[in-house]
Amino acid sequence: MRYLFSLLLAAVLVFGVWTFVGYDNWLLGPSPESYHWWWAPEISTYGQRIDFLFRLIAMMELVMFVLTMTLLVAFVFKYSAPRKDKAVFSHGSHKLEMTWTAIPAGLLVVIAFSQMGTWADIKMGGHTKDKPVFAEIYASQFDWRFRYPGPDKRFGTADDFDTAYELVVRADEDLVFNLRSHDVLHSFFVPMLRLKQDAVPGMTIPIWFNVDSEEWQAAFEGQEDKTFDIICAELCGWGHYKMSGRIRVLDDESFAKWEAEQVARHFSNDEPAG
Amino acid sequence: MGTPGTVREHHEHHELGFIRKYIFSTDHKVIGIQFMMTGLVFFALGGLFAMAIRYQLAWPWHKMPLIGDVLFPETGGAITPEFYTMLFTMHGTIMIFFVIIPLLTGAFGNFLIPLMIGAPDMAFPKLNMFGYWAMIPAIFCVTMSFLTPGHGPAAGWTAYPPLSTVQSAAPGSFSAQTWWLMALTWVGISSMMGAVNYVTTIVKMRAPGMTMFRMPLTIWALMIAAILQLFALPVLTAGSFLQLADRVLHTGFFTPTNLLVNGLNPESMQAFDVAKGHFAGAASGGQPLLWQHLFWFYSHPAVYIMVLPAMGMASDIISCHARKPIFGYKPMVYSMCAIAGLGFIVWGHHMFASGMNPAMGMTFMVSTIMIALPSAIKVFNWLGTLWGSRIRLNTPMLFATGFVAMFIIGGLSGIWMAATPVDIYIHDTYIVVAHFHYVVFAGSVFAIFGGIYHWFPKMFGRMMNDTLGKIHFVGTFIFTNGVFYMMHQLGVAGLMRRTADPYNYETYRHLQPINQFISICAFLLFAWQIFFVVNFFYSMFWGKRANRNPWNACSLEWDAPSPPGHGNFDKKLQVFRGPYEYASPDTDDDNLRQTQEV
Amino acid sequence: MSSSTHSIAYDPAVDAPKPHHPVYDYDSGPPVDRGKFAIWLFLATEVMFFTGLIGSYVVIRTGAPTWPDPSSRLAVDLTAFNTFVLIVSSYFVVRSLQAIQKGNRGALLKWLGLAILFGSFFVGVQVYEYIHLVHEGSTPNVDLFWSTFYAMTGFHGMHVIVGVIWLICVWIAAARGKYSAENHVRVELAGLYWHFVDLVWVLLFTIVYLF
Amino acid sequence: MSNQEHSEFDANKVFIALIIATAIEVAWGLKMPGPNWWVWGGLITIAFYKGMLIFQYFMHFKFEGWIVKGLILPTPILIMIVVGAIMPDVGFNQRLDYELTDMADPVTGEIHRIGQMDVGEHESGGAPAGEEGEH
Ligand code: HEA
Ligand code: HEA
Ligand code: CUA
Ligand SMILES: [Cu+2]
Repeated sequence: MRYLFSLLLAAVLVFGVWTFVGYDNWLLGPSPESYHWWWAPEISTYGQRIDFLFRLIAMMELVMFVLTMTLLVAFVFKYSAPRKDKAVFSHGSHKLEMTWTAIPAGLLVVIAFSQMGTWADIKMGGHTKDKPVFAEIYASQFDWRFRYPGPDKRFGTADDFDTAYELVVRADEDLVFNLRSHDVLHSFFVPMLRLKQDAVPGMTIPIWFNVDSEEWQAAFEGQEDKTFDIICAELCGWGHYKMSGRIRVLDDESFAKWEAEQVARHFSNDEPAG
Repeated sequence: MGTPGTVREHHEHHELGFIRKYIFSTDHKVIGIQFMMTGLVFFALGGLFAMAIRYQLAWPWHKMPLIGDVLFPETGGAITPEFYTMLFTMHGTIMIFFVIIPLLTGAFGNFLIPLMIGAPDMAFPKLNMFGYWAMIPAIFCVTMSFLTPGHGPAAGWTAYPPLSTVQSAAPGSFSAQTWWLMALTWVGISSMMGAVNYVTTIVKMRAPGMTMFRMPLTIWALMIAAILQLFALPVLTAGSFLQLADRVLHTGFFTPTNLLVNGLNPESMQAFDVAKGHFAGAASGGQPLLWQHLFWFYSHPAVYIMVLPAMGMASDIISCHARKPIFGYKPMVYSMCAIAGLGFIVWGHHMFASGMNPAMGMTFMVSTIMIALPSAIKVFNWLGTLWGSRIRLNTPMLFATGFVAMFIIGGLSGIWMAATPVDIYIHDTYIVVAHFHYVVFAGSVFAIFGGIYHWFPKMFGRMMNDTLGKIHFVGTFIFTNGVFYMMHQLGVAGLMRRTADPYNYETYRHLQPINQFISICAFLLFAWQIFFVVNFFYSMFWGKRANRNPWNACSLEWDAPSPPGHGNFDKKLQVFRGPYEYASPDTDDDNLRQTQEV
Repeated sequence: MSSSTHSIAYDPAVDAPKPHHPVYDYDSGPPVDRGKFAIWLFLATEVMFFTGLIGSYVVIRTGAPTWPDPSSRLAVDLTAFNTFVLIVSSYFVVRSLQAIQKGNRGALLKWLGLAILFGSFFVGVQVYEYIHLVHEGSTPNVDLFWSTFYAMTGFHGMHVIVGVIWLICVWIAAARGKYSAENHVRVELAGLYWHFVDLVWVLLFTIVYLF
Repeated sequence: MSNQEHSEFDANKVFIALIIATAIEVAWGLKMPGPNWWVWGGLITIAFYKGMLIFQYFMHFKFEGWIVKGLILPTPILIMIVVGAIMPDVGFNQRLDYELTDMADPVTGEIHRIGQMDVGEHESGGAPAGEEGEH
């Protein structure tokens, strides 16, 4: 049992370290191959920062993980050997307690402070304040609908138009959206943009993202279809699992063209696209 | 109880009939075992639900083996999406409110507290009995909630409104959510009665010489957990009454104005106006976020209710089977207090993506990250205990050490989620699922298993079979990691929890093989528990008889007969020292019991 | 492998429980009665319960764009009188406890009986108010004002009913001669609960009826 | 009870104070012009004063030992934490917006709700297997 158990614990340690560093490059940054099994590729401007923070924490955790697990394996193996003498009679050590309070405390403070800038950037409204709203996103059981202000960039005017299922955006630009829900909670989740925000009925929540066109091109290298998933990430009823949408990225020119088409279609038969 | 503080010299030990002795018992030991049996039965049920979840995730919409045709004739034996929603809702609810909390605070709390502090029983034995009996309506309500026609509660164990409050949002779930809320309330009442009893007993009924800082860590942990319950649970109870009112009386606490749910506006329907004799609208103007705050104000402390007693038990087991005093007893106590205290101000970390004010996200992040500090102290102290020890690697020890290893993994993934920007991406993905199964299954449940193996001799007077126990441990350990470790991988790939069929999304399509691997591990994990069940029932009746102190432990419960009779201790107690004097130089033995004079 | 220690084998004479032995019930901790300790714990949970209710009301009301003037919807004078009644009953309970502390069982019965009477009167007025309101069509589903009103006064009312029942039990026990100058904790416990219910009402009256 | 001796207080005085406070409160609440922070502040002060009288004297809290005081101590702190944390989200929710409402269709003039143009699609129930990858 002694060998078997130590082996099991060691296996956890080795496997853990392997997942941290080896296979998927959590630490070194995701590579295109690792996308397949691990990360969704990242194509927004702040996606990188989130991934970086993830890896930063991973790095610190790796240290603690290796430290604690190694000690655990070592102690279990060493001290479960049959022996006749008694254990060390010790009730603790003040010095050690201080050390292992202070060091993690330091690490944790670093972790906490390293997060703040990014969070403030993404959520605190610096990017959304006083910016024109690019589109409004409406969630309802179980689909996504989008309302564009039309060429005049103002809502509530005649050239507003709605689309369903597919959100069409421009690249390389901070885009602000108003997120709303008609019925229950939903959550606007775009893995590739590293964006997630619940849509709360009764609230209008501004969100923003900026698609980095180079990263976007790279992520879809050689693929015909360059659209990607919108996922509903908050339980919203029986159809929650299929409340999907897509995002299509267009350059400025094609976007203007698409917009014009939509307006025209809107005036002709009032059918939502999608 | 007679006048406290006196020795009651009543010798008439009237033989009680079966009913008084085992059903309507006021004896804390029997009540503890009642809680344990109830918890284990529900554990099997919750486990079955988990298996159904895993089956669906690996092979979505395939015919359910065995029961498919009976339950779902209209879909050809495949489950429906509504049923999947019900599955994880009931799985989470049962596992948390009917398994872990009853097992930890109900079973071990009841059984161990009086024995470990030297009391003859709880402070209020009748209240204690009612505490268990409040579980019966709870069980009734929770059963009703999936037996009522329709498809059971559909809002997850978190029951976020408006999905949970507006009927038309989950058509077909009918009154299930109402039953669910009532079940929650009854469980709450049961916990409340228990908690008042535990704290009073621990503070007021310790044996002479048993100072607070001579109590085993299990007792500290149970007391702190009880205090958490006392201060946090009522808020959820209030919240669930409000939700109940929203459902039944059509009040508007959590329902915003101008909803259009499934084509219906809740304001325009449903409630019967007594005076006017016709149907009138439901109130509105409320806010869904209010419920989330009320819910997590309890349910975050609840996760520490689910882990602190486990930590305490692991500490006791490790110290005993490592034959070494616990390293840093007082830091252990203080860190538990710190976890409990901080636990009240971190609940917002479940709401980073919920539309909560982002400035508050910042505050909650800092407090959450700081809670890792006391946990770190505990982990290091366990390691310190193992250092220089003489380990007996028997089943309880294996599970307790396994607990430490698994808690490290589970806790570390908590730090990712505590970091707000990272949580934007991983919130509600399988990383969360991996995290909480590591702390709750691989953590608390391992400690519970360890506790059962460890205290079984005291409960039933017989040993559990160690070989079977070891087999049970090895399989459980391997398959647990097989199931839950891989979930981290799904999580970073972005896989959402609570999706009946993830492969609907392109992003997730390639993840099916991993899910299949996980599911196979889960089935094996479930099947493997047969070793436990067999061992448990076999040992209960035919196990090797245990003497008073089969583990040569130091703490007080081992001074009582095995199993302890009415009134627990058959001699007057005097406590001289703390509960962990293993390897003391003062004796030739390697254990110096709390009651032993030198 | 088989490292689980069975140093001493099972010996029924030593290890099995003896059928007859004294029960040792120790007392420890600070000098406070067990029941009193427990009731204060329980009151702390009650405080948190009403925190959930009243806290929800406070935040909902702050967040609501408009809120009707309570005096336009509720009979404040009637309830002011009712508040007076509840405070008086609380006072009676104080007197009853003081009576039994001096060993005066007759006075205990008198004051407690009065307290029960006044408490029941309070419940009666509240029931009357409810019936009246419901017949006016002011049901909880009308708007948030009524939702919060019924939730808070309703749960408080239930506490009053429990309190009255509790006091009645104590009264019966007192009539049977259970309490004396030395032994009257139970009177005190029921009283504590009753005062707490009164205390909650004092706050509720202000924030629901007067604000 | 050990602490009985010093728990003597004049119940009559406390009672009269309570009654007077209630009278002032009702008068204040009903007769003062319009709800404003002054009125509310006054009311809450009186209510708090009354509560404290009941709590300290009727409930003997003033005369209790440290253990009972310790039991109650966390509650005011927790109350502040709960209400303080929920307030910004619910009480002062800047992003609250109930005006999700009916918008006139620019062409037909018909009133409809955005995103609800084909309600009929959301029939509940039904076997989902066939619907995979719809849209
Ligand atoms: C027993 C139960 C338990 C325990 C103990 C914990 C412990 C912790 N939990 Fe967990 N949690 C849950 C049960 C639990 N949790 C559940 C059930 C959910 C999901 C609910 C739902 O949505 O359904 C959840 C969800 C959850 C979330 C929300 C995620 C989301 O929905 O987006 C977060 C976010 O911060 C979180 C954080 C933490 C943290 C920081 C700890 C910390 O206490 C962990 C501390 C421990 C360690 C850190 C490890 C040991 C320490 C060391 C080895 C020292 C060195 C370490 C460092 C220096 C970093 N948890
Ligand atoms: C204590 C809590 C607990 C425990 C132990 C478990 C155990 C397990 N859970 Fe659970 N789970 C939750 C709490 C728990 N879970 C919660 C809170 C959720 C979220 C719900 C929500 O989203 O609302 C969740 C969700 C959840 C999901 C996500 C569903 C989704 O989001 O779509 C999955 C998926 O794999 C899962 C799987 C499992 C598995 C395979 C186990 C296995 O470990 C189970 C193994 C079971 C056994 C081993 C039982 C064996 C029985 C015995 C030993 C009894 C013996 C009996 C006698 C002696 C009489 N769980
Ligand atoms: Cu919409 Cu889930
Ligand atoms: Cu939490």
